Amino acid sequence: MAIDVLLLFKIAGVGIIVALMATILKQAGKDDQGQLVTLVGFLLVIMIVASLLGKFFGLVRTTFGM
Amino acid sequence: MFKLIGSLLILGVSSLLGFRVAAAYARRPTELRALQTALAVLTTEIEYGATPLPDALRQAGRAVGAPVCTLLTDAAGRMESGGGITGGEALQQALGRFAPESHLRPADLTVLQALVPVLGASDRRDQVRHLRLAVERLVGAEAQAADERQRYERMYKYVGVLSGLLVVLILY
Amino acid sequence: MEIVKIVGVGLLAGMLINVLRQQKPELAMQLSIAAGVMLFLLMLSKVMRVVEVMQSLSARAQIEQAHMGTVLKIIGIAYIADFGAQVLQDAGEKTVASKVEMAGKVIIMLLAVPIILAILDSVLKLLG
Amino acid sequence: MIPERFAEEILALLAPRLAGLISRAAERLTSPLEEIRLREERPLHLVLAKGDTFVTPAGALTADFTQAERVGHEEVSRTFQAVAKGSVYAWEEEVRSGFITVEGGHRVGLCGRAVTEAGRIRTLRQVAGLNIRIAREVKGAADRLLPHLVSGGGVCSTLLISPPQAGKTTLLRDLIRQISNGVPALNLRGMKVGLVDERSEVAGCHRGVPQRDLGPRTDVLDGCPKAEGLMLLIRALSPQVVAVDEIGRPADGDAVMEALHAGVAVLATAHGNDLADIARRPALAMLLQAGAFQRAVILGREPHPGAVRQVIDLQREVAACSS
Repeated sequence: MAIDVLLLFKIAGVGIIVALMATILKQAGKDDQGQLVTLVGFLLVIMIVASLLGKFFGLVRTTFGM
Repeated sequence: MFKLIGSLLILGVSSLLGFRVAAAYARRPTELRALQTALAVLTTEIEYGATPLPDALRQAGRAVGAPVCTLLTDAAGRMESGGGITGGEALQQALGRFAPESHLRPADLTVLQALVPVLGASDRRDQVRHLRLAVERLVGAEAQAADERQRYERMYKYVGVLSGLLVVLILY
Repeated sequence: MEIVKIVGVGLLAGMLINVLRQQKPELAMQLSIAAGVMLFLLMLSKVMRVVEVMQSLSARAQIEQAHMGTVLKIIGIAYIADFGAQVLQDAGEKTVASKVEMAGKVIIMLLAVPIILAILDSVLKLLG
Repeated sequence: MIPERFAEEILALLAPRLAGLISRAAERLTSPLEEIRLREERPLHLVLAKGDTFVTPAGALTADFTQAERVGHEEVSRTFQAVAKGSVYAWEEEVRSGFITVEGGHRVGLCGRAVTEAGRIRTLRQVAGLNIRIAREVKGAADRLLPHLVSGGGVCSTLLISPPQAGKTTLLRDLIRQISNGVPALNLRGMKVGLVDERSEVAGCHRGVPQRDLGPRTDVLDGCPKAEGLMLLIRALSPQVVAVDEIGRPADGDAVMEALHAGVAVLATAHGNDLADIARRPALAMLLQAGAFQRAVILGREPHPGAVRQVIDLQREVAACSS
């Protein structure tokens, strides 16, 4: 279970770092790159969450015999 | 344990990269300023001293630090080594070695390239005019470089560190 | 002391989501999904126990195993549909949430048909 | 037929391709090389002590200039820059006067498009023609002449008269060297000589240092206008003999007179074929009439450059006239 709590931190960390980077890039006038970083961060998190969801659905299915 | 070392390594490398890019932004205005100073000294040497080019180049090199100093003394050395090399050719060759060492943009280097066919090849007034023009262009480039430095220097430092963190976080 | 763990994870997730919502709302939503999944995973062993209990009950009541399976399926579908709908509602997508719920209901209906038929059968048998 | 240090002093100046051609051509020369002439888009031309010749693309000699190798624009400008040591601006005075003296005392004459300002040449732009005049030192050129110029342990004021390229500069140089050294055989002790070398031709100064042997007691004032230079020498350097090349302007005459009044012997040269030519030029005529020179030496190109045709004792002539 401890690993899974780490996953929460990972997502939150990615979010915070991406947000910081986007702000800094925006400040430097590189809005495009900021957007790109946001997108990349989003995709990364989606990948994590998607695999998590996959695991979750799999478990639900086996549990309820679907 | 290995994970920790690896993470630190990744973080270190990406931070270093960021700092290097930032350093390039910080150095460019300094180098442009040094070039201006050197060209101003060169102009004075040519205008009032009519100093032979190798000596004038050395004199100008003495007024500034590396790598501009190296550029000028390199050119002076090439001229003195003989072989019927003209001032412009010496400068061209020296520029070839200088370019990778410096943090200048190709646009900045073209200002110096423009001096290649001229340097030492015409009378005093002409030389002074060309050198002044080059200095003027360098002043413009410096203003732009200073602006860029203000905007990007900090940004690249942060981006370097943060991207390292991001990679570590994702791979951890 | 499962409850401490669950509440702890919940609170932690809540805090992180709050921090993230200021900066990147879209990531906050993903975090809430992850938190939801995690809480369920924590609960899974318990759910497993419940399922076992139900199965042993059904065996004792001599209910047909197929019916019992269907009931479990329905519970699973209900749970998943509810989960999805809740997340969507959190994200402010109320319409999509209602559609998901709707779909869940329809599927449950569909799955329930054999059971309803069986009940009808036994009722008719009782009457007849 | 090529002078010593030819490769270091002359070939090093030329654009690489020309240097190759000329070094090949120089081996085939039959008469001493005097000038290498580069003219943009025109044949490569060599002037010899006797006659001239062109150089073919293979480095052979030819009299037919249509077969000669042509000199490119790039080569002329490269050579010019090499002559100027890559610092054309440092030679402004020289460019304005039309020539640069390089190491070894060789003179490079320049031709091109002049840029004038208020009627004066400001500079030459687009130098399109170069004439590299190879200087050669002929030690002993004045051996036969010197006895005629010495009287009473001193040197007579002398005017060397000659047409161009007849060797008067060579002669003057050797005179200076011998006077500066002293010639025991003639009972001549070494004297302090001051030379005003306006065109850097006699001493061939490169950065102020004479490239020619001018004797141990010689001071050279390089690139200085003659009249001013003479005054400066007399004022500051106490010469016993002053030497000056190619006088002719009124100011030169005054300065020579000034030197004579200061008790200094003058060695001077002037263009002309004979004494009558000299007398037609006001400044020189004035000097002759004032008895400034005790000797006049007339040179000719035949049988060889620097041949003394006549030594005239002006004192005697003046005396003859007055009697």
